[in-house]
Amino acid sequence: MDPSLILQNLVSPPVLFFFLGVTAVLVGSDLEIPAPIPKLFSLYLLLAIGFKGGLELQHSGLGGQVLPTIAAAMAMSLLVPLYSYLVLKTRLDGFNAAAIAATYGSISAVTFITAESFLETQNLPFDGFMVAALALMESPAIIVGLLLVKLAAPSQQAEGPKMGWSSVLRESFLNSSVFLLVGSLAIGLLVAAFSPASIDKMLPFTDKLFYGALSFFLLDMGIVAAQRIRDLRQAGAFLIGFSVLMPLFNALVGTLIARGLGLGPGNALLFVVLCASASYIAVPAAMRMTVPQANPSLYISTALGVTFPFNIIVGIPLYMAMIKALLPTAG
Amino acid sequence: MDPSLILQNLVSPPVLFFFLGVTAVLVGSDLEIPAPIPKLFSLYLLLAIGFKGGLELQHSGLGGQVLPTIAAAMAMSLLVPLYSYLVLKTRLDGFNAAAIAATYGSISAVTFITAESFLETQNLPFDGFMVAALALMESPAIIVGLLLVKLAAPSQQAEGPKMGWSSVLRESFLNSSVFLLVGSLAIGLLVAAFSPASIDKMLPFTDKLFYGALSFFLLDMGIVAAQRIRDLRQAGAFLIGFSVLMPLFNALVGTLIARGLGLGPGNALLFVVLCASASYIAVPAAMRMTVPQANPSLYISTALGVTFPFNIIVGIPLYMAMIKALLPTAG
Amino acid sequence: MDPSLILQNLVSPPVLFFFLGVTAVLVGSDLEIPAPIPKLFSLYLLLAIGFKGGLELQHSGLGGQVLPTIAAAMAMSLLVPLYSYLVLKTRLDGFNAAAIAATYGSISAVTFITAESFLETQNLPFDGFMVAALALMESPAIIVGLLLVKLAAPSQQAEGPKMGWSSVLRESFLNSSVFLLVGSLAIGLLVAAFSPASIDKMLPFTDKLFYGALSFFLLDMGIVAAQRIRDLRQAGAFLIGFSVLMPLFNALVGTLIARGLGLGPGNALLFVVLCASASYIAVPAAMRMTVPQANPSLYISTALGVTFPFNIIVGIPLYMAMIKALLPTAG
Amino acid sequence: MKRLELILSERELDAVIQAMEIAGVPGYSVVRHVTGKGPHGSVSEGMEFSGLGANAHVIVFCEADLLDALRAALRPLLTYYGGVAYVTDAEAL
Amino acid sequence: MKRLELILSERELDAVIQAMEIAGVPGYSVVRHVTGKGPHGSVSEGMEFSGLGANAHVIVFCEADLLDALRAALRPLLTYYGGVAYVTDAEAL
Amino acid sequence: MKRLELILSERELDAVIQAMEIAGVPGYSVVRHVTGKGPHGSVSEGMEFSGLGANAHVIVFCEADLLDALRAALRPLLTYYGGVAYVTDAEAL
Ligand SMILES: Nc1ncnc2c1ncn2[C@@H]1O[C@H](COP(=O)(O)O)[C@@H](O)[C@H]1O
Ligand SMILES: Nc1ncnc2c1ncn2[C@@H]1O[C@H](COP(=O)(O)O)[C@@H](O)[C@H]1O
Ligand SMILES: Nc1ncnc2c1ncn2[C@@H]1O[C@H](COP(=O)(O)O)[C@@H](O)[C@H]1O
Ligand code: NA
Ligand code: NA
Ligand code: NA
Repeated sequence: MDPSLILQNLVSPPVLFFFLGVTAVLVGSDLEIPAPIPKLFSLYLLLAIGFKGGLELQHSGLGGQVLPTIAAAMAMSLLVPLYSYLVLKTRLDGFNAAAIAATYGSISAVTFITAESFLETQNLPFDGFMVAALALMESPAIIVGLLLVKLAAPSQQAEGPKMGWSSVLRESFLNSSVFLLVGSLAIGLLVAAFSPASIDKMLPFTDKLFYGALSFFLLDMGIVAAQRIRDLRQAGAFLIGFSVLMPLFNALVGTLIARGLGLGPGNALLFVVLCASASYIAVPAAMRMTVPQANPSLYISTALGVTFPFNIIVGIPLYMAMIKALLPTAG
Repeated sequence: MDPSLILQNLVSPPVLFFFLGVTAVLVGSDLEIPAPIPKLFSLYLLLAIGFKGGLELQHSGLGGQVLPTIAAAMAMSLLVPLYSYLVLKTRLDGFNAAAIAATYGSISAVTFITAESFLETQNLPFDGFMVAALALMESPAIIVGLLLVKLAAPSQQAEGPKMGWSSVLRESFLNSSVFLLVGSLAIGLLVAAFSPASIDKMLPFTDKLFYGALSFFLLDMGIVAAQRIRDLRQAGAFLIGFSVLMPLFNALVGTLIARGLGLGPGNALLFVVLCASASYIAVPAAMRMTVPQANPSLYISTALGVTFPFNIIVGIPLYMAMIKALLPTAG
Repeated sequence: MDPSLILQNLVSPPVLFFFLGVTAVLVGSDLEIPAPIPKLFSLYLLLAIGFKGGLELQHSGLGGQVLPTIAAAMAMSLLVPLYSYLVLKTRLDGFNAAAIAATYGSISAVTFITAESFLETQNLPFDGFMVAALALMESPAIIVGLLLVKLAAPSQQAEGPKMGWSSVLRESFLNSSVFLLVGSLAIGLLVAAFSPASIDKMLPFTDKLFYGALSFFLLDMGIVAAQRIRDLRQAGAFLIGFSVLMPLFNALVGTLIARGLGLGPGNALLFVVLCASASYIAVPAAMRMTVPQANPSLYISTALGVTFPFNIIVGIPLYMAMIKALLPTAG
Repeated sequence: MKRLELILSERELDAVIQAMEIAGVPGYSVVRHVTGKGPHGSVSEGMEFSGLGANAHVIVFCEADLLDALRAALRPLLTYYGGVAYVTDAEAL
Repeated sequence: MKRLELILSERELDAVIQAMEIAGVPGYSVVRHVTGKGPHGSVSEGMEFSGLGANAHVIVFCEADLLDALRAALRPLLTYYGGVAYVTDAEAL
Repeated sequence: MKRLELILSERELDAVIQAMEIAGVPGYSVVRHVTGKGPHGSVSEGMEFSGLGANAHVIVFCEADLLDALRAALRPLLTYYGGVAYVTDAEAL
């Protein structure tokens, strides 16, 4: 593989600001980005990525690779938690195993966005429908996670206040990040179809600012991720290993599926990143509410403290190299 | 009238994001935009609209239709509360009638901004002095509201802690939204006159971002408006009817005045929107402080839960059709 | 000197918005920009100024005037507190004298930024390495301040909880504003060197928005500065005199040093502004923690209530006139 | 020592603080952004952007003999505008 | 009168308020963005952007005879999800 | 059980929490962004952007026999930096 890709990624502003945030915590600076500023950027990024994806989806339509790719993505968000659970159950109780499994079945929007930025600097094209895949991978993973809990610990679960399926489904499909992403995607679609004149008026906000806002947000993510490093001691070597090796394995599976789907290298990278990334937004919040028996430090510190930095620093260029090696259309 | 205008308005990003916010509440998503993020956007929109209005006012000067239009706008902000009060007093006590009347005499800056965006997509020109009219309609309505309270319930009012006229006037003229709007207008004027070179340096912030920021803010307005829908049961059919019919009546009066003033269709629409909209920023805050006997659910839920959505979804294109039908210069 | 320079500065948007904020407090408007919105803008400005400085520093390199200028700036941040202390000690106790002295040795990033904007409107070039000087003047001033405390009041200091040198040094070098500034500068340097393609993607955020964001932030600074005016009564005539005369004296010294260094008028103005400005960010926070015996009203109200407004309103054009009169390269 | 705590609309906060200072409190603390529900209905932060604000929570530690003056100063405000005020016993740590 | 105060995760706030309303509280006040530490570990606001939230502080002033109903309604929630609930005496100002 | 509450500058919060943890508190809760007034003057949030911060409100529920250790740990900090600390009685719901 090409080591310059990794270097190239390391010196991009988003990754450098992520490092700056990590460094702030490691050296003991009092730099902090107080709530709700990170929420503002998080809402903005979801809105902008959804809107842009919708615009592009309107142009590409639902033909060709679109539906098979989305279906494959959703299948991965069901499959990954299942085999992750089997691995995790060897060392952890059912609650924690299910919660972490769900986390890895879902996706990290920021990793996806960082991969898009990486592709842009590489001048590799990708399609808007990948955002639809992104949006549709969060809910299945949450549902599988909760099914696993019900299977693994049906009696204990019954002890708590009744948590009806309606609230579980609401949490899966209507949690704020899924809802905003899907909603903005739909708006992008509608606007591209019926109000194309207003697209140009949106772009300074949704498009031009995007890269800078991502960099700013990653500064905060660096701070938060580094604060989680302490929790890793609690997680132990098994979980740390899991949070590097499982993404690598998922990336390999993803690459092979992308090859089967005949995706170009840009879409293939995004597909692989969806498979390899773990959620630290929708899923932890859902698990905190629906599986309070699981320890949040475990699923948050693995997804945010290990897998997320691994993916944006090393993973993205590594997966690109993997794709170049394994995809006939790439390299 | 042209139904495509309504459709056109419905698929514009600001209106779609408003719908998205409403939908979030109706389906039970936990999407929320935590304080003070909406305040940031609200401050930004007032600053930007004032600044742009000031720039344009400097070019148009105070001649021609400018002063008559502003005078007519202020007259409407005195008149509307008076006849609204007479209607409301038939069913409500003096405090509530006065507070709601003041709300409808004043204006909604966001409705005004949405109307400007609508005009831009229609390629219809409008003038900066309309922002001055916007800024000058808030204070008279507040003062009339308080006079109505003093007339309607002089004895009860005396029971509370003394609320001097000085604090009433301060609340009317110096409340934060009026102050920021007028101040930014003055700055726009001064900058256009004496520092034209710095205009270009402001525009990326005040102009380019505007449409996207408006859309983001309307996402929050949709959430807040939908949360008010529950309060409407308390308001009852009379008030709900009032909050649709009174704007329509005010719009008709406004159209006739615009015709008398000889305004072009762009300025006419803005004038009509000022007449037809109701305040949910400055006036409710002023009423909460100076007429605590009135029930905030009533004046907020009517202005924000009914009139505001009605105006931005149906009202703006409807008023445009009205203007096209009744104005010789339009159509 | 040229009075039109002062006028020119007075009608620039940043200064006008500062006045608007001051006016809001003086007339009793309830305009406020709630926390943490000002923090968002403050973080943004530091990040953007650092990043832009880093980009430019990469181009200019460390040759020529760069290192001598930075060394001279650091020397001034050590010297100014020393002679300020001697002046202040004539009327104040050791704690307050040391804290105020440190404040004047350090710098005001917003004054610096306003001076940059002033230079841009004057079409006078300046260099990125001045941001490095800015970043390096904060820490020495904090350390000198604490040394002065230890010298002046060794016994009293000992009464409190032990404040180790490590925490003093961390506060000096790693406080959030120094850290973010230096970090963003380093990122700018790295990106300019290794990832030039991503510069253009950052500029809409870090560059285009800058002037508008500065204006918005100065609206808040005007509010905060005016709220400090009341504290000035406590400070008394001596301190008020100090906070105007000391900057003037420092500006004169700075002008002579700039002349000795052979700086062009743009860099000279920035150098002078660094000498003449006083910190109301890093130093007050550091002093509050490490010298709790000093009265924060004194060092904040002088730096923020007098020196800051003086510098951005009158000082910057005045220093420019001084430079034009005294520098052979200028005028 | 007594611990007085008030919960009332942010809009009346300035008036309440002024009244307390005139009554001679030695100090006070304020938490804003408080939501809640009382006889006058629900209070949320949803309208914060409009200047309507939510509630404030005010805490005062003072001698018991100051309570009469505080009651006299604050009761009319709370009756007119709404809000609650309760006292508990407290001792310095 | 009694002063009940609860500290619990913001995610369970809606359930707790609903339970309190069914139990018949005359009103309540809520402060969000509360951080802290308890048997289940530390809670910070660092993950607020993810919807995970911090803790909420709930205050209820009510008659003593309501406490039994509140205890019955709230204990299961606190046991299952974590959080603390304490009662002090209070009298109206 | 006892309810200890502290109000002090946010800048000293870390030191106070560390002292409390060494003293062995079972948990604590913190509200930041508290404004107020005390012997050392007014504290607002106006300078929050500068890192100066406002006050923090700390609540600890603990056994009475822990108070001596807490007093010994916290008194020096409060005396040197300012802030107040009061104790009330509390019982678990
Ligand atoms: N019984 C109560 N317990 C706690 N807080 C209350 C209670 N009653 C009222 N409040 C608070 O006081 C605020 C103002 O009450 P009011 O205007 O009287 O409805 C409410 O929004 C609540 O935050
Ligand atoms: N002893 C205590 N004193 C004050 N607050 C506490 C105490 N124990 C727990 N808490 C608060 O209750 C929250 C939830 O506690 P838990 O989930 O039981 O660990 C903690 O994050 C603290 O904010
Ligand atoms: N008597 C009091 N009642 C309530 N809060 C107080 C009181 N005295 C001081 N405080 C709070 O403690 C903070 C620090 O006090 P100090 O530094 O001692 O002036 C003040 O800003 C107030 O928020
Ligand atoms: Na995944
Ligand atoms: Na109106
Ligand atoms: Na200086």
